[in-house]
Amino acid sequence: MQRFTSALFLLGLGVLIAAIFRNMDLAASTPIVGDAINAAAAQQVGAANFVTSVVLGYRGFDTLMELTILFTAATAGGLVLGKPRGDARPDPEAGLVLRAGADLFFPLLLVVGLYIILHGHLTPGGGFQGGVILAVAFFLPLLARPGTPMSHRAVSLIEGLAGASFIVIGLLAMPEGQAFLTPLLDKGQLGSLLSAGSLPLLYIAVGLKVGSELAGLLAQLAATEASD
Amino acid sequence: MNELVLMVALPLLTAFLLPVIDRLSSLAARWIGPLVLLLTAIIGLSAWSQTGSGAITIELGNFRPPLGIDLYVDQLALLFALAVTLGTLLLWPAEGEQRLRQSTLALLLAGSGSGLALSGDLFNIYVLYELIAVVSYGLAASRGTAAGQAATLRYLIVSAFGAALALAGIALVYQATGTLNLAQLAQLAPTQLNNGQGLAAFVLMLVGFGVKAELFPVNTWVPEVYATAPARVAGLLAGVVSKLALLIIVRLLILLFPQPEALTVMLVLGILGVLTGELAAWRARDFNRMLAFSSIGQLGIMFIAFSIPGKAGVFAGLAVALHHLVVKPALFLLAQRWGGSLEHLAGVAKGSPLAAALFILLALSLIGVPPLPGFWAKLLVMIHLLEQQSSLYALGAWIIMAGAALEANYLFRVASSFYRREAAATPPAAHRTGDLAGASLLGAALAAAVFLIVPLADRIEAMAGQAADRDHYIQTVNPEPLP
Amino acid sequence: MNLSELLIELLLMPLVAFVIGLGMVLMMRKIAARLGRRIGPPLLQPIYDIIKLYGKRTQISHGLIHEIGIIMAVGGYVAAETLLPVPGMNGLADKGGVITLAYVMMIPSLGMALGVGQCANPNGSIGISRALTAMLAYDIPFILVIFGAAYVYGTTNLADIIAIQQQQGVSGWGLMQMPLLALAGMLALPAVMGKQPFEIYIAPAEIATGPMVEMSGKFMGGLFVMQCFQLYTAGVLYTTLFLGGGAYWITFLPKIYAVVAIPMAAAMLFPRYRTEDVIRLMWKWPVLVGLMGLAVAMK
Amino acid sequence: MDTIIILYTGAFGLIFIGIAGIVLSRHLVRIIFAIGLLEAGANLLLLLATWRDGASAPIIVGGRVPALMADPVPQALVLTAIVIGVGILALALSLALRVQHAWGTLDMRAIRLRLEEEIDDAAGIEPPTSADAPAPRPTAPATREGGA
Amino acid sequence: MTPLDQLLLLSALTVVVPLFTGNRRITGPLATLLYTGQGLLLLRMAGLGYGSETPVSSAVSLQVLGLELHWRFDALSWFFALITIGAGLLSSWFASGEWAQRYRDSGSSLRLFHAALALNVFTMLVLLASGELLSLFIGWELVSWASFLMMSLGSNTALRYAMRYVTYAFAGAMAVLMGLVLVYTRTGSFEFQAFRDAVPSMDADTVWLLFGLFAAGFGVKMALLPFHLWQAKAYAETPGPGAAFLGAISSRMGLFAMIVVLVQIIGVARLVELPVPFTFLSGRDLLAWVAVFTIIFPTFTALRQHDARRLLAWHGIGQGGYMLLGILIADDLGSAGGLMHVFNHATYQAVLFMSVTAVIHRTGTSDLNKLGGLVARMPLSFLAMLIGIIGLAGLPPMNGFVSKWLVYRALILEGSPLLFLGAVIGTLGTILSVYKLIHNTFLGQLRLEHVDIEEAPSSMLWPMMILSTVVFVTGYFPGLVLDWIASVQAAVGLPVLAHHLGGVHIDKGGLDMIWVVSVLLAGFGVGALVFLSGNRSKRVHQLDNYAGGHFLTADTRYQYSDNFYPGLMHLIGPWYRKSFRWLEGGFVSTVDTVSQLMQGLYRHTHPAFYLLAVVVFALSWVMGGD
Repeated sequence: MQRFTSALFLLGLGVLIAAIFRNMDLAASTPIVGDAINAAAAQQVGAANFVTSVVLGYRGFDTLMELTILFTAATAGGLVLGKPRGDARPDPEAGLVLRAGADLFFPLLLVVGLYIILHGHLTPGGGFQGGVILAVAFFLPLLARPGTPMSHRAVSLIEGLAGASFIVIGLLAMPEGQAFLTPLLDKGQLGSLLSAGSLPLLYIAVGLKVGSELAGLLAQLAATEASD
Repeated sequence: MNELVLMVALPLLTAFLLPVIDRLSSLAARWIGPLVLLLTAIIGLSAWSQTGSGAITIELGNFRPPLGIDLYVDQLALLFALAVTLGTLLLWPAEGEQRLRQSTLALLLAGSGSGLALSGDLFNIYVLYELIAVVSYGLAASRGTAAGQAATLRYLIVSAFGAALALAGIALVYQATGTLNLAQLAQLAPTQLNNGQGLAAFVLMLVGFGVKAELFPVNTWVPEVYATAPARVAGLLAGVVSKLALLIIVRLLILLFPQPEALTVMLVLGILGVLTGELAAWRARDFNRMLAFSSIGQLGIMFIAFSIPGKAGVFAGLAVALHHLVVKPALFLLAQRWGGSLEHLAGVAKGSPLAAALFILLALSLIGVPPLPGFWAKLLVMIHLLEQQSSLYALGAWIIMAGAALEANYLFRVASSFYRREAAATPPAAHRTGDLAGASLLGAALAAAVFLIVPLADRIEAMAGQAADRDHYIQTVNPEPLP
Repeated sequence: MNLSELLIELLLMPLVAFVIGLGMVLMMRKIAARLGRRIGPPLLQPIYDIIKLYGKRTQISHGLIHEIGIIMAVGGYVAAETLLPVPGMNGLADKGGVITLAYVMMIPSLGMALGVGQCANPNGSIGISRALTAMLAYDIPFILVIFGAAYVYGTTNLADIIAIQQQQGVSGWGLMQMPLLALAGMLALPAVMGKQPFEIYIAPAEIATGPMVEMSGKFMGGLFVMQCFQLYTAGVLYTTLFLGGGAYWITFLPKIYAVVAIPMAAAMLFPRYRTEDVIRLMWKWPVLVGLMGLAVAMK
Repeated sequence: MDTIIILYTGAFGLIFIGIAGIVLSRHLVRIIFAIGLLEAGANLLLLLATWRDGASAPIIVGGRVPALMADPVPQALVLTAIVIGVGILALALSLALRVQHAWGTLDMRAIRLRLEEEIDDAAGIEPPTSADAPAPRPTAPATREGGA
Repeated sequence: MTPLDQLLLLSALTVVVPLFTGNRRITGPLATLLYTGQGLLLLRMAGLGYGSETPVSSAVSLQVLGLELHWRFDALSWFFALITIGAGLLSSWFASGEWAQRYRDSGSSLRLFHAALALNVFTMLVLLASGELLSLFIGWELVSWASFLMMSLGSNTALRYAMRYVTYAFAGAMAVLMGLVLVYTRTGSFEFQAFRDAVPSMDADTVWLLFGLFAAGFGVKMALLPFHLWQAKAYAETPGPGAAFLGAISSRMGLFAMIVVLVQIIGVARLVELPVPFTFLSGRDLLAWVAVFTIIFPTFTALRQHDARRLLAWHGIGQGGYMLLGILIADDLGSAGGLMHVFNHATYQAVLFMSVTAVIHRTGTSDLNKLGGLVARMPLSFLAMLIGIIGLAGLPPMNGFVSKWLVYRALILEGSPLLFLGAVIGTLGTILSVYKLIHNTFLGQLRLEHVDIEEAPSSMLWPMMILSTVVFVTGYFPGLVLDWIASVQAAVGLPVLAHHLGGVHIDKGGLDMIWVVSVLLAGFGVGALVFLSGNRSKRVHQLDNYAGGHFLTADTRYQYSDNFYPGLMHLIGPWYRKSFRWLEGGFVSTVDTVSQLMQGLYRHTHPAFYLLAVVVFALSWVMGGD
């Protein structure tokens, strides 16, 4: 009965979506803000990748909050999952292929991740993407050798300090009367590695933060899964 | 004014560093959170007087809006930022072995709540809303019981569903206007959002953000979560977080969607909320769920009030919201020990007379007995509802009245059972000093408001006037004109 | 009228009432006897009875209230008589009126009730319960009738009522103006007088155990005196309301005796009513007739 | 123009499927994934909001500025939204994991009944009983002893 | 500081003082002293009562939300305040001596009792002083909750009924609030004058709505049918002197508000113009009939009570009907009767409650089946009760007769036979009922366990005697009260009653109580002479009783008290159907069912469903416009 009603409502929703779609004036949409940013970003922020300019510059506050969400999710997850039970029986160790692959991939992933982070202001990619790769790099050995504990201390330290440094960089501008999250340092040559002021630093913080959060979350889930 | 950013940044910074600090000194970790909140509250208070004459914007990253994100600081926003900070401080939800994580979440709540109140960018609001949602999931589940986690999960599903729809609504707005800055949107709204698409976007955002504002009927999570979460958390959610979500909706209404259709949707849902909430509360058999349903009813009143067009609606709604902001947390502080079945509360006044007296004071104000502040708020709502000369608004007024009568019945059924001569077999434990002190503080504030009602009303009216003034918002932010 | 004349009137009126009341008691007993094919008592029998009762040696008092009750029973009627105009004497008619009279008439009942209550005799209590119930029964039609009369005449002053009727001769009588109300009053009258067949409250058949057993000597005498007044009051009131009252004693006396005699004679043919039956009876016909009468009278 | 219609159809379709998945499923994990789908749809909608045919990525490579650049804002927004989605997904799964461990079920109906029972239990409320009440409905399978 | 401010200040002080003096013996006398002070301050404004002074306003006024609140005293307020303070004074005196000792020893808080009493007086004064609709409402609510506090000091039963009261009272208050907000939206002001000016231009529907809201809201406090269920038990279970106070004046606040709004502002003339659809009645008739049913039903409910306090409390409800009825007649006689009955009722009802409390104080019970024969033990209490019941029953020579006479007379003049009949039926029922009260308490058989009890202590007797004197004297010289009534009538805008010390003189049959009472007393004198002319009687012991020739031993219970009127009950018993209780129960169970449904709504298995549903509904509504 309930499903039937739901299906009826879905039908109605479908019709409504179609109506919204039909009424939308697709041509009318002009990215007024986007175009303005495209025009001004190179000079205002100095990053060749305008998306990065937006992510860390124009909408840096969003990014900070987003990091906070990840952090919150990890904290809340930790709260929910609690401490894994001590008497948990670890999963059997993985096979040779996985172990060898993990060993092989670990440095590779590390390097790729860092590269992506550091070039975030120049090319597609950035702290988030790189951070995920870093997380995988650290999580892979965990899959291969379930017994080895990941250093929670280290993870939480990185997590905390990386997040804090993002804020601190943002705050640094304030004593000079500037607003929070104002890009600092010299903008440099557009397109070079050391350009766009403090953006790369922020991206490093983001990368580390994302990497550690994800790794931590995955590890926690895995540990809980194993403990039952 | 830049330092107001610290109201957001400092709690977040502390939260990030809390695990590190705990490593160094657990005593410091225990105290730094409240201290930081106190500090931010002082920062906020010191800025208070400057916002009286007019609102201010803070252009984050020194980017002129609409390119960058701005914080819009008017008295309303600052008040709510202060409310969330002080509320968190008062209802500091950290206890037990997960103290550290709970403190972290509490700091995050204060920071993100302040941010939400101040933010002047549509997408940023979405992000902050999600942030506060995640914080509340964590806090709601923090008791660690399976029931709490199941309730949180059910909450999460509705909330995430709603948030995704709100995101779709934001996409529709962006499609129509190409900007996300609220001030610029306000400029463009009369031409570009005054159509079906705009209203569809509003509905999606209303429902999405309404989940946290306990909007009927996406509030089914409320009784479950309030019954299973720690009482202080429930107090925070009901008292503070719900108002923040409401604040967003009100901002959207004022700036983006002044169409009568939008108001009517809110009015109807508000009426249904009052009706269902108060009726369900009438039959509730445990303290927490009674408070939960009553909170649904009260939020319904706020929705009704805010659906009155113009400054009057903002004024009336704000009065109810602020009143509830004081009363509900205090009640939940009492629920900390009285959380169980109502039958167990018989004769409890003998053991804890102060708590019983507080409950009565709060209940009196909640149902709107003069001269307590709740009465003035209700009176305002009633006057403005009936001034609309529309039968739907009048219906709202009648429903509010009937709801209040029901509420009087069930609240005083409980209150009078406190004074029954024969006590229950298993009376609840006495309140802890902290809970009682917090509740007393709020109660004292309520009582003090009786004597300060005249200046308070003037302040709130000024605040409402400022908040309801679209042009003031646009001029203050002064978005860069774009082709 | 000066004060001394009024005071004399006030003294005279109860006295006259008492004498006429004695005659009525005598008449009642005569009628009852005649209906029972007996001769009945001699002319002065009521006076003998009173003297005998007051002179008895054994007089049991159950306390002060017992005595005060009897005093109230007599005193209430004494006061009532001053409110009831008779030919030549208006008394306090303009200061009380018919409503006051109706309420003053309840005081003797209350006094008797108090006195009997003090006796602590369960049968006494039962009797009072019956008496008060009966009062509730007959007072409803009675009050209806009073209302109707007062409304139609436009005054509650009994002297005025008489004057109005006297002006127009027999056709101006209440009986002619509002026959239905007069009929209702007539139906209720026997009950107001508390005589057969509405005298269950004194339980005459169970005299050995009834409430009267506590009333010895002058207590009984007091009740006897009260009975005289009771008959007189009911008769005069009805006459005043419906039969044109009296301008002269010559016409007045026959009227009031007839008012008492006719319904009583008819009523004696009926067996005694139980309390419930009194209510049922009184609330049915007299009330119905009275309401109809009111409707007619008020148009 | 056709491309954009197809793309929009995809976005709305994802939203629709997501919603359908949420309301028609009873298994929590499915619902959680359906929410992911819905978010993907919403993200796509956001991306499409100012989509222009033929615009290039808003990156200056080697100092060459493209003639028509895509709007960088939605891209940044979507990036944020995705990360948010991940965070919520992770938390949802953690919760589901705990619930599954505690009660041995992820069926919405069973969870609802069990939840109510536990709340009443914790509050000390006797379940309402009546002589003519229907037979008790089957509750969630008992897992307290057989969970591990 | 006007005299009004001084009065209110002193009254507030009276609330505070008991909180400090606490449970000590001094609290009662101190409070009594303070009430005396209030009384003196009130007398400073006596010009109001005699119509020689313009209304006294308070120096305090507030401006909240752009609404002005101010307070003032006029003749109407003064008259009610006089009763209030008088009742407070005597109740507190009554509660000062031995009663306080006993109350304290039973573990109750004397501090709370006196504070609650003073709070009641204070809030009532605030209500009476209200100068516009908003302060009227505020005062109204304060009074409601103050009396709730007083009621909840009693037993569990009292608490339960106080709870019921809260429900009714608050629902009523909401109705009133709705009404005054409606007025505000029509007139833009809460001032009485603005409302009065706007009434002529309002259409019939609006006036009906306002009439209904105000009558229902204020009617709750007056316990008008069908909102009367809460009152009797709540008042009855309130601690003795508190019950006397509440019974005397508390409900009358509803009448006060009704006079202000329905008579003074809307005006009875306007109510007469409101037709009740499908009938030939008007709005005023409707309310008058409600008043008459309020007289009849509660009176006959009282007849069935076997607890003295409940019996009195039920009568209190019934007597309220006379007041309303009288005021609704709205001519000089009727309204004077209604207003005077407020005063009279307060006096005799307080006496009766005090007398019953004295009995409880000595015997420990107010159950009429467990009392009897106390007249010889507590003669003065008996006298007080006797005077009280004569007043309550409305028989001469007590003051209750005068006010009822005025009402009856007005009804005859107006020509409303059925209303008149209803009022009389109520009076007759009252006589039956009060006789039962006095018989079962003071007359009949003395119980063995009560053989040794003594007269009530002097702290109780004094207030009773004073009040009894007032009941008698104002019956003898009703002009004393009618002076005040006339100024009240002038203040309210009703026709003013021409009166003299003994009553009223009208061509068509007036009333002069001085003569009536004098001849009554003379009649009693004659009766006494007649009685004393007989042979000396012999006083027997109270326990020396025979029935049917058998000696009735004192240890055999033969007191005839339960089911005192079997004949009557045999007939009308089946008419007691508890219809109102049934009505209330039906309403409650409807709410319960709906509430259950609502809870079910919130217990949905899949909450996301609602989200979908509301999105679909809302979207289709807003899109439907295009």
